[in-house]
Amino acid sequence: MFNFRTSLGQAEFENPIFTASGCAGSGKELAQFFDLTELGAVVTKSIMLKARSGRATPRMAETPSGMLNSIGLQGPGIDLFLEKDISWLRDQGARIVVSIAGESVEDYAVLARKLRAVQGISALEVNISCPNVENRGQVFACQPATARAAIEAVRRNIGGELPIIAKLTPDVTSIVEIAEEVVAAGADALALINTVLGMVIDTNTMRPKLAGKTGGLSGPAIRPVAVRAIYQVHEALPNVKILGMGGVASGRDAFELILAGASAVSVGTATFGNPTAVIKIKEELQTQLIAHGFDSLREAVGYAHRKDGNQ
Amino acid sequence: MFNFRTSLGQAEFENPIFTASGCAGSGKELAQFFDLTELGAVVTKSIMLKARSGRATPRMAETPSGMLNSIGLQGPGIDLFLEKDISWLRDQGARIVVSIAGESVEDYAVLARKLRAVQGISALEVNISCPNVENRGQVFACQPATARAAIEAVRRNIGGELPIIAKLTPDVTSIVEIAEEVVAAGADALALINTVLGMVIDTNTMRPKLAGKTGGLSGPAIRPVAVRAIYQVHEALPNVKILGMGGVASGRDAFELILAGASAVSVGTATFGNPTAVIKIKEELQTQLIAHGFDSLREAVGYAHRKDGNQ
Amino acid sequence: MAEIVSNKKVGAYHHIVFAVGELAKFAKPGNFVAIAVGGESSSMVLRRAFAIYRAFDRGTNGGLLEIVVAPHGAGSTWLTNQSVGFKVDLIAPLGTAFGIPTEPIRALLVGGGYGSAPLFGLSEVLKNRGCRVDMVLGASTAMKIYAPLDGKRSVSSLTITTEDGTTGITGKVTDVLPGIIETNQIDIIYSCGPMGMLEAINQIATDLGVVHQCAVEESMACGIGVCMTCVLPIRGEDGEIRMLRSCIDGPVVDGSSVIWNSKRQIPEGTWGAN
Amino acid sequence: MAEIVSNKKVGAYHHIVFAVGELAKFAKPGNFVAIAVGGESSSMVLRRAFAIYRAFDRGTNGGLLEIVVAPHGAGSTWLTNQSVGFKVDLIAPLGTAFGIPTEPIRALLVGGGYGSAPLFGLSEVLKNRGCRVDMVLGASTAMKIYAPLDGKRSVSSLTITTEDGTTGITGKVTDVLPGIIETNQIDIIYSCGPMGMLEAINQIATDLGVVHQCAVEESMACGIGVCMTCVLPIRGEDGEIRMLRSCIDGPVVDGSSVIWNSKRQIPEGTWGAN
Ligand SMILES: Cc1cc2nc3c(=O)[nH]c(=O)nc-3n(C[C@H](O)[C@H](O)[C@H](O)COP(=O)(O)OP(=O)(O)OC[C@H]3O[C@@H](n4cnc5c(N)ncnc54)[C@H](O)[C@@H]3O)c2cc1C
Ligand SMILES: Cc1cc2nc3c(=O)[nH]c(=O)nc-3n(C[C@H](O)[C@H](O)[C@H](O)COP(=O)(O)OP(=O)(O)OC[C@H]3O[C@@H](n4cnc5c(N)ncnc54)[C@H](O)[C@@H]3O)c2cc1C
Ligand SMILES: Cc1cc2nc3c(=O)[nH]c(=O)nc-3n(C[C@H](O)[C@H](O)[C@H](O)COP(=O)(O)O)c2cc1C
Ligand SMILES: Cc1cc2nc3c(=O)[nH]c(=O)nc-3n(C[C@H](O)[C@H](O)[C@H](O)COP(=O)(O)O)c2cc1C
Ligand code: FES
Ligand code: FES
Repeated sequence: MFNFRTSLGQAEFENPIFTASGCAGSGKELAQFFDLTELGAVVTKSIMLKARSGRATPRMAETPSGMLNSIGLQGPGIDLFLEKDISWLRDQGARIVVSIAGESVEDYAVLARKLRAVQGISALEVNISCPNVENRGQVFACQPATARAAIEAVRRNIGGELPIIAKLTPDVTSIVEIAEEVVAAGADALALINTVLGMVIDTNTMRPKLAGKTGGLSGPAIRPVAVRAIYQVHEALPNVKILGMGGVASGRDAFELILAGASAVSVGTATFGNPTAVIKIKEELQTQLIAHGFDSLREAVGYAHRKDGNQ
Repeated sequence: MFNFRTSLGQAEFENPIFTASGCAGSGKELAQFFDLTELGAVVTKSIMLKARSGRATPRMAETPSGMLNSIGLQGPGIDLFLEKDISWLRDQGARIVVSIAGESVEDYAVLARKLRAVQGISALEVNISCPNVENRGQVFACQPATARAAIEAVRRNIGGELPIIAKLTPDVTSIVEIAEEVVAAGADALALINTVLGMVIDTNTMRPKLAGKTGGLSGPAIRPVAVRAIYQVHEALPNVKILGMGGVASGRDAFELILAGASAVSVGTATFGNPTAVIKIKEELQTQLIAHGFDSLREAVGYAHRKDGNQ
Repeated sequence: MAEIVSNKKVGAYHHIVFAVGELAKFAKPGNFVAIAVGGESSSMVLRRAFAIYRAFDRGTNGGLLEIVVAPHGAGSTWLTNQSVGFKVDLIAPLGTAFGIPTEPIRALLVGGGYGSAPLFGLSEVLKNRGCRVDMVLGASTAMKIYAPLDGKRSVSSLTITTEDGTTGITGKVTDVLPGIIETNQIDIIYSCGPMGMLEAINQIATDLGVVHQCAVEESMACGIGVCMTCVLPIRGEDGEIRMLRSCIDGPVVDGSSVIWNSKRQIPEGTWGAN
Repeated sequence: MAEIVSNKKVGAYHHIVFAVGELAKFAKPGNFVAIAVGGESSSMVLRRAFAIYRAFDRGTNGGLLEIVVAPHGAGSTWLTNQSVGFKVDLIAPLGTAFGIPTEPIRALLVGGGYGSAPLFGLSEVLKNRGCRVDMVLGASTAMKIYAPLDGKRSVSSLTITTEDGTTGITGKVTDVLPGIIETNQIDIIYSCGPMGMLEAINQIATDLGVVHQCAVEESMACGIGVCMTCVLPIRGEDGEIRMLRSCIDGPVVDGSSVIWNSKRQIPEGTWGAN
């Protein structure tokens, strides 16, 4: 019997294919297409302390093999979210990873306190790729010190139960350095990678296409960047579990991230092109793993790092 | 009459479409397809002090809308290069931008001295996206201090004539910070962007596809990153001319980089798909500029930054 | 997968018919389809949305679904170039439909360019409910007026405007609307077309106190409500302005609830704006 | 742009013929073509290389160029799926050609899989020069032996090997080579196929003192010599090993000059290695 189970920190999952934060709505929208319990986990869109309108439109631009988005974390705020979305997901029997985002270290602390006693959550994904209003809008995940501060705030307030998955941006000089820092600050696992900062200029209007000017690049275009980041971090921190993401659109792609060192894989942009992409990817991945002779997912994690045989 | 002329530092060019370093061989190979004088300039592959075999193969992997390469700066070394390639290019009447790369600050200094008296060169492109053997293989362009040191070494040794174009990598937390540093160190213009660090794992062999494991991502996939980098740097340093590059495959794409702030545009990967891409792009760009009512290229440079009109 | 059973050029557009089986019976006027473009190794990762022009439920023979496509950029041009027999990846029906009155009232259908497409199916439904249906179609030029013969026959009056005067009245649809609304004592306007046109129609509807339902067109990444790219500010019944998804809370929305001309800015007072 | 005038499945392969006009007359056995794949909005940015199987210069009627394609990944599969009438973006001829002896010597042509394709054109040229031509083709299984009837007729002897024994002798081409070389007193071997096979053939050629020209197959990004991705280590006449481009210094190279089995490492002593 093939063993598809995986874990991130102390949390266990039936299979390694998750939705990506911000790419699965509240879960309800996808539940029309398949049963959410088929997923390793639903990762919710990053939730903030208060309700947010998000950025003005246009919020997206298609790019070669990818897209830019600047949603700006539109959402109802943590209280309404807990009241409505979480309870609905729990009722479906879905495994839930809650993604949180803050504008200040204090925000992260408060969010963690609000979540510590909530039932039915498997893990917290801490999105630190957001602008820090206390520090000239600099993104938390871009500097070791601010990345550390955000994760520490969550660690101190979450209690001992819920695993913390720190989500990092690839837009840094050394992602390994940031990874080491957040692990030292108490992250149990890492989510790699968030979108890559990009811009599209509309050559008709001759202005940035997005109202927010820059946006996050996602989709297959960035997969080589994701694989590189996962490989580098797994090489440096082989004992820290990684939730990989970035341009995964097939079982082959998920397998690639797993070989690089991911213990689970989130699917984002591919869902926009195909609402049932996650299910297709899960099935294709299992087929690939079995075809390559693996008895379990775990054996394949980081397999591309093996030293035996000729290089 | 439409004015297609442009300049980078003190160097003037008939038109803004250049080849990209490392993507046009020695010039001879492309000369079979068109006359090199049709180009704004030929940018040579980065030349080092001594002959280099480059990296082992495989050296490339195709990726969605892009490719990875790890050529490892294969080349004959500066002396043979000056003797053969430069004199040949000069005989063709081509405008020449020589790209140099070093493994140490001293290398850059020596290369600059060897080039200062060479006739027929329009500018130097200084590729500082190479590993610094004196600093644990850290890439020069990744740290302000090493980026500055390399450019200073060139500045001190080149004499007053030849404009220095510092070529930066996007793989940094703040490309504006590095840009400011190299301009302070004496760069006259900037080349943005070099490839993005990536990796592909071959899911058959279950190992990194490239012998060098990681490689540089180029092609349309990275265009949004290039546009963002150019836009950010032009916003911060509006008076510093930019040679833009990254995924340009059409006149529309070149126009996009110009609107973002590039005064000239290099074409790399597109030439691999189409040997005459540079010529096609040049013609399409001119058509686009005229269709948008520009009388000269210069008016379009950075036009996406304009403040008038509704945003 | 839906097979193309017909693909014909009509003026500036392509009228494309797909064999879609069962799902044709769920399609209502106003709904749209989302089609993957570019083929197997496409660099275009997002689907393109097209308003459903008509849908025929043909039981065991399988249903048909029709759209009208303007070749614009790479995605729509690719689609118009596909031949009969080619199978596309198509999701449908998506989004909200035009609200159908229970009373036999007087409706004015206003379409801009290919925006006329969903109005013909709507017109039939309205006629079946005993409504009087007048129609105004506008475009920049004659080639961009989409008004097939049988569609024309289904309405009580059809007025056409073109900006260059190549057919019908020279001008914009909004030039003729006030007159028609008054003459025919219109109760409700249904519209579909470019956002600028919808906004102008909405102004007239508001001024003349006519109900206005419009099908908006925002850039959509997913079409199914999961990405939040397609939002527009809409005032709810509670008076609160929220950024709602035009793919699932639309494309058909109440014109008077939309905060128009809000591209590139979040309207003041929107819920969650800061 | 070259129009597909025929596309037929032959065993595991597709035999595709293009109308290429004038350029057919420049094609020599060993040369290759580079074809853009995936269509207008393809996510595949690089061309695919295919050995020229045959080329016909037909004067004013325009020339024909033929290739044999194994559907492998996305690019080759796309190509095999294109229909007659479709126009592909094709550059040809590229690369070096097999060296043709001036004397009527005895040649052995060895092909692996689709590697047999360029050998048939070569065989004709050699026959016209008065050479005796023997041929050995090998593959994993019968379906992967490409040996059309008229091709077979052009050689003095044809030996086939398959690893699974579905046709010909069970085994590899290298199992039968020494015998054939000795029996037929072979002067020169021309080979085309997977790198592993070429290496094994080269060992035999070296051991038996036979000249060996082989067409190598390295991943190529540009095919025209500008990218340096396709290199392999080759010892020059001066004894120096250099990383040479297989697209312009190859694909046909002297087997004895290649430093074999050097994937993933630069051979020691290579010019510029450090
Ligand atoms: C609800 C809805 C209904 C539509 N109905 C029709 C229809 O019936 N007939 C028709 O021809 N077109 C219709 N469109 C527009 C269509 O979806 C495509 O956007 C348009 O064909 C341009 O796509 P492209 O690939 O050719 O252009 P590109 O410019 O290459 O598209 C790039 C991206 O921008 C988006 N985009 C470009 N133009 C528009 C636009 N006008 N509206 C929304 N997104 C845009 C595309 O969807 C794509 O993601 C509709 C759009 C929506 C949202
Ligand atoms: C000189 C030369 C001659 C060739 N002749 C033929 C021929 O006659 N018939 C034929 O079927 N194929 C031939 N090939 C291989 C062909 O070019 C393609 O590489 C192969 O069809 C796989 O492409 P793909 O897109 O299907 O696979 P993918 O795996 O999707 O290709 C991805 C990338 O890897 C490269 N790649 C994959 N496999 C190979 C390979 N075996 N050799 C080189 N590059 C590879 C591709 O070119 C592409 O850049 C030749 C290659 C070379 C270099
Ligand atoms: C529309 C959109 C919204 C996103 N929202 C969030 C978010 O709220 N929080 C977050 O951590 N990441 C967010 N992301 C990033 C994704 O979770 C993911 O890291 C990234 O898109 C790369 O994966 P992909 O290529 O599979 O999409 C968003 C991405 C997209 C495209
Ligand atoms: C095969 C290859 C070789 C390259 N060699 C060099 C080089 O020697 N020096 C350099 O500065 N950049 C080099 N580059 C980077 C290009 O000059 C260019 O910055 C990058 O590829 C982005 O442009 P593109 O997307 O148009 O290719 C190379 C790129 C490729 C693909
Ligand atoms: S298009 Fe994705 S939410 Fe509407
Ligand atoms: S394929 Fe580019 S140099 Fe040979």
